[in-house]
Amino acid sequence: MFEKILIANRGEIALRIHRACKEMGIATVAIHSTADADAMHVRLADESVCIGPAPAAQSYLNVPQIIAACEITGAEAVHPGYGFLSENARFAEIVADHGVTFIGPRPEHIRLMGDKIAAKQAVAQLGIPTVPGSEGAVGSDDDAASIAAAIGYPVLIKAAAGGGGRGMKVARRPEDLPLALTTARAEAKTAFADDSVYIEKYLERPRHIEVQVLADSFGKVLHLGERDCSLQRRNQKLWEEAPSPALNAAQREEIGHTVTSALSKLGYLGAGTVEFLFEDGQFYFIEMNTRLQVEHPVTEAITGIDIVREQIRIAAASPIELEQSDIVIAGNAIECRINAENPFSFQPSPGTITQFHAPGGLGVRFDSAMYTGYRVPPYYDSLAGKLIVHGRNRNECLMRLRRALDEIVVAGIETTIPLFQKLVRETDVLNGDYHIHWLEQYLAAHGA
Amino acid sequence: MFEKILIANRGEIALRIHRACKEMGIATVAIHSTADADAMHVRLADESVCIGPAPAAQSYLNVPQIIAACEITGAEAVHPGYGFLSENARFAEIVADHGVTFIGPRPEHIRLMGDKIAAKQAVAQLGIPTVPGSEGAVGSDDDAASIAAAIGYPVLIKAAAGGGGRGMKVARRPEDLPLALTTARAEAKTAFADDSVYIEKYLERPRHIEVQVLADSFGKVLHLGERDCSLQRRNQKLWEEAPSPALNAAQREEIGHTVTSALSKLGYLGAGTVEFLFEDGQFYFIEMNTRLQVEHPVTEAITGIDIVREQIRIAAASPIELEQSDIVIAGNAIECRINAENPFSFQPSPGTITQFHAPGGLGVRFDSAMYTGYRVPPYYDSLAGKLIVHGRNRNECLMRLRRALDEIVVAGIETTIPLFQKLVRETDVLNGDYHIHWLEQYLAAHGA
Amino acid sequence: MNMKDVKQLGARLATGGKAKPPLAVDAGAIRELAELLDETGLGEIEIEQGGCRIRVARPATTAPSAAHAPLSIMSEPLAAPGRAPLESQAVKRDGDGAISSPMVGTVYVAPEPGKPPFVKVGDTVREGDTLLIVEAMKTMNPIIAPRSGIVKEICVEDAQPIEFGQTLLVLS
Amino acid sequence: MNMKDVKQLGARLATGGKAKPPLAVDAGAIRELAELLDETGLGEIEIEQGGCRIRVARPATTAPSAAHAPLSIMSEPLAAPGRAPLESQAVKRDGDGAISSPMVGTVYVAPEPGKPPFVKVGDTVREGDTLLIVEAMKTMNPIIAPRSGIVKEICVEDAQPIEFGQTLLVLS
Repeated sequence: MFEKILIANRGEIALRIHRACKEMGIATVAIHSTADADAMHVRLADESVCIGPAPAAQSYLNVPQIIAACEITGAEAVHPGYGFLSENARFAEIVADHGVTFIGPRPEHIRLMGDKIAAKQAVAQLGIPTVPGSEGAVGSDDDAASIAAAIGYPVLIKAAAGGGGRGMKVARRPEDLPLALTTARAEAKTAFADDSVYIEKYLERPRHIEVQVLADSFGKVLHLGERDCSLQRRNQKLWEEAPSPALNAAQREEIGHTVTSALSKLGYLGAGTVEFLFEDGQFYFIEMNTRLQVEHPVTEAITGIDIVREQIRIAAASPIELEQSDIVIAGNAIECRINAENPFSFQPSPGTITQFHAPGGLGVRFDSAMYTGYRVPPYYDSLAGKLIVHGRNRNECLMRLRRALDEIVVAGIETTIPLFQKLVRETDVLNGDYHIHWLEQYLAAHGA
Repeated sequence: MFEKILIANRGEIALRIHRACKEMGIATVAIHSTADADAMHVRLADESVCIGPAPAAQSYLNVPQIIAACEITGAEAVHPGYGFLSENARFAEIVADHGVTFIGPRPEHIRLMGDKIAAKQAVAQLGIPTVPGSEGAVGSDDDAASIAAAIGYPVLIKAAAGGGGRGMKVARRPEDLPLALTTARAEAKTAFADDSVYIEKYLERPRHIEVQVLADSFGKVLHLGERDCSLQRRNQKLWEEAPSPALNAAQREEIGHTVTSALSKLGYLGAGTVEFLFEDGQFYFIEMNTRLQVEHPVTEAITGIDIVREQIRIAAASPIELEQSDIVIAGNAIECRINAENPFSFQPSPGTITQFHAPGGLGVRFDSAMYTGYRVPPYYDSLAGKLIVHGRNRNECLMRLRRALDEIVVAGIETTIPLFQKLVRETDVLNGDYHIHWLEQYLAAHGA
Repeated sequence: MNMKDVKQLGARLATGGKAKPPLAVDAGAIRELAELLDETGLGEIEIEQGGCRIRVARPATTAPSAAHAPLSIMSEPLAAPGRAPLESQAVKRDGDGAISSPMVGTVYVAPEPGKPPFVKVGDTVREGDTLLIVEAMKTMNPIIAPRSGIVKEICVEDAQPIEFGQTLLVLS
Repeated sequence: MNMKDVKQLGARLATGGKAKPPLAVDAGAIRELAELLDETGLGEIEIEQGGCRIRVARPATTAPSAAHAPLSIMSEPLAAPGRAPLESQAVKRDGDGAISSPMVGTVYVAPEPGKPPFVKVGDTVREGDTLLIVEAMKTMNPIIAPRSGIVKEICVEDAQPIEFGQTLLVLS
């Protein structure tokens, strides 16, 4: 096992990784920009190295400085957290070239999954379901009709050269198809000077469901069930839960098996998440994240497994000590992202936290680098804390979330807490009846 | 279910009960002395009533004021917490007489268990093992020898009229008995003018092990496993864990069954704890606590059951929705009592908490009424917070405890945290190899 | 620093500085120091000179202010969480004239419903007069005037629930 | 705040005390002390001289002070948890003369082991002279004098690990 790990990140995730290290008896090195000299991860780490000025490009993304920090501290491994360099294959290679272990997947898999088109092709070959569609531009209307019939309605006609919603038309029934094709082609021609269009399955109210995976260097691949991250705003997840209110045990087992067998074939290593859209009982691959995710604690809550610990063990070439049958989903967990931003406009709100008090009690976990007097710097992302609650069932979990939200004190900056206080009282949310557009529609309807 | 509960307590336990209420959708009434006007339980409660000046006798023990507070707020039930009026049978009766539900056992059982001699006789009749001994004063040396042989050596000779250790002698082998008897009788005669002595089993290094019980009004009695509270100082528990490092599953099941069948015969209602000394595989009844205990969260951690919620449900005449077979012990949990006192002299240290920061992360629960700027008043007990950690096994739990202890910030007052930081690195503690005298011996050896 | 603290400080200084008039110089100094606190944003200022000493301080922020404050028993429930802390409405008033409740209960201003109140604002009362009644546990407890005086303010309404220590009435 | 400033302030207090009634508030001194608090980041300042004493403070510190502070890379590990916070030892010095490290690495004071150092205290250097070398990722990076001056202080030892922004050397 490693004696010392350098944590190449900041904020709550740096603290999260520090905690796992300390519980494994591993010394920690914090790196930080000049703006983060007083940050919690710096205060708690065994050693710290200032690696550059506030802008991330010159500090948390500054590979030479991070490598130099490994060299002067003698760190044997680097945990990249999420964001920053966590999905940078070149960084993983450079770390390895310097004789330091990168705690994460193999560079080739980071690279593969970073290329969204190549990733989709690769996972489809490995047996993971993707959004069905024409292989390329469709020809005649008759060709289009037979493709659409094969895919199943509704279908989406998209400009091959397109983007930004232009040249996109939905055909809900076969009789809608000719007009949709004509219109889409015309719009595509106007917008992109190219009237080729392709067809894919149109999902109206899909959920975002993702499967957490752990794979060790001995070929064992386990899944830890799914997370439902459908409550999003502008593709930013705000509320994540596990298990999904929309999945039953058989579906969970099936998609879990699909994913683990695919990643087993791929020879994947480490923690990873395969993200899907889910509608009408069908899964459609979106992308794979080859790193730890922000919302990993909900999976930890329902499985009791410390995912960061497993990442570190896997990187140290230790075998996963569990079998798939040992993974038992117990109760329900929800995470709310406490961002330093206006709860409805989502305008960032950096500044000094004049008072901070974490919620406590049974089933409540609070992961945050905030403290009373901490200054949320304006240079980085707005995630200031994560409230994770766990209950024996979804109702207990929701009630616990409600009381925990009413306990947190974060004064001096705006946060997303008031939004969650509303959401946890919304009927659709209580019923688990939501999809990836629900939150934006809700915010639009409630004057956000 | 109740609409509104009055919490007849203060500090962390008032907050604990408030949390359970809020998670059940029940409104809370905090009562408080003038010294506690700014306390956390008062701040979070839906309503609060000042019931008297700082001294507990005039506030938290002031029955008429508490009843009046029920009347003016319309509270339907009273939760007494622990300490104060929680084991006062008369209070339970008065509450009931005023048409308010007392969340606790029946007054007759509170009364019975409050009388230590009657309690021992009663539980012995119900099949719970007690410390074996002569039924009363022993006669001749021959009688004494046959009693001692039946009990098994070592035995303790105690003055019947005694106390304070005088007239107490240990006989480790049969050949020690005559001298022990003679000496004890002589000392008893001198000290108490009465040379009658009795004999009981002498326990040299017993553990304190207690069994948590829940009993509903439909006759169902369940046990939630045991807690090991052997690390004590002057009979004050400081470190509690579950399950006990000294018990195996068969012993757990056996003592659990013994306890539940006895309490079932008794017709017990609510939560309760049967406390034992445990040595060489044998249990010896000490007493029964007819209330919620400080250390209940370790049981909650390993069973996932919210004991306060169950208390409230039972008081509302709801059935326990679990069977004994549903109670699964998962992992290990340890609680450390963070007292406002010098960690080695145990001198109380009331005062203003200039900085407070709770530990966070996976498997950590912190129950406390502290906040930055809170003034720990000098009028009440010194318990300021409880750190509860849970891990998949005892080693993970200990490592998590270590890192959590290193994260807590409580500045401005002295606390027991430094003691726990030492204990969590002591070999005997790590091995679970301790007994009820261990901590006092440790403190004596380490200059306390 | 509230006015009470300021007065105590002034008194202490006056005792220490025997010859000086009680408040004249000190009040000015304190006022000036308080202004300086405002101006500079300092937490406290302390001055000691020739047997005199002044220390002024802004009270440190104590409680988590965004935690919703408890509802005192007479206030309407506040709708939104995250509200600012309320001062407890049951705080004892300063000054000799305040009569506070010795118990929790329900206060009555008249001996019986429909009857005239025991006292009205402006009434002169004598030591021993009944001012109000507090009912607790079905018992009526008269609140007696501790001294003679004029009723300056009645702080409660009939049949209102009250806490221990809550101000009921002020005598001038 | 250096000792000279303290003495001047103290002297002014004493003078002011003589010329004014017993308790004189030297607003200027307090304002100056407040500024010094800002400048220095101190929590409080207390001055006592010739029977006069001023103490000014900022409200309580902000960060959890009992959390063990990180070890900066050049300090020995501290044994006990719960220790007081360390000021980062990598803080940039104020003033134009400080040359701070533009990178993380290992600093060398001489071109090769055993060779004489590039500069010694008291040396006159010219703009463009090499002062030190920082090694990072097997690359030797010369630290060049940004201007001419005299070497007032060398703040690092040979082969010492250094952080970004850490002061290496001071030119006068």
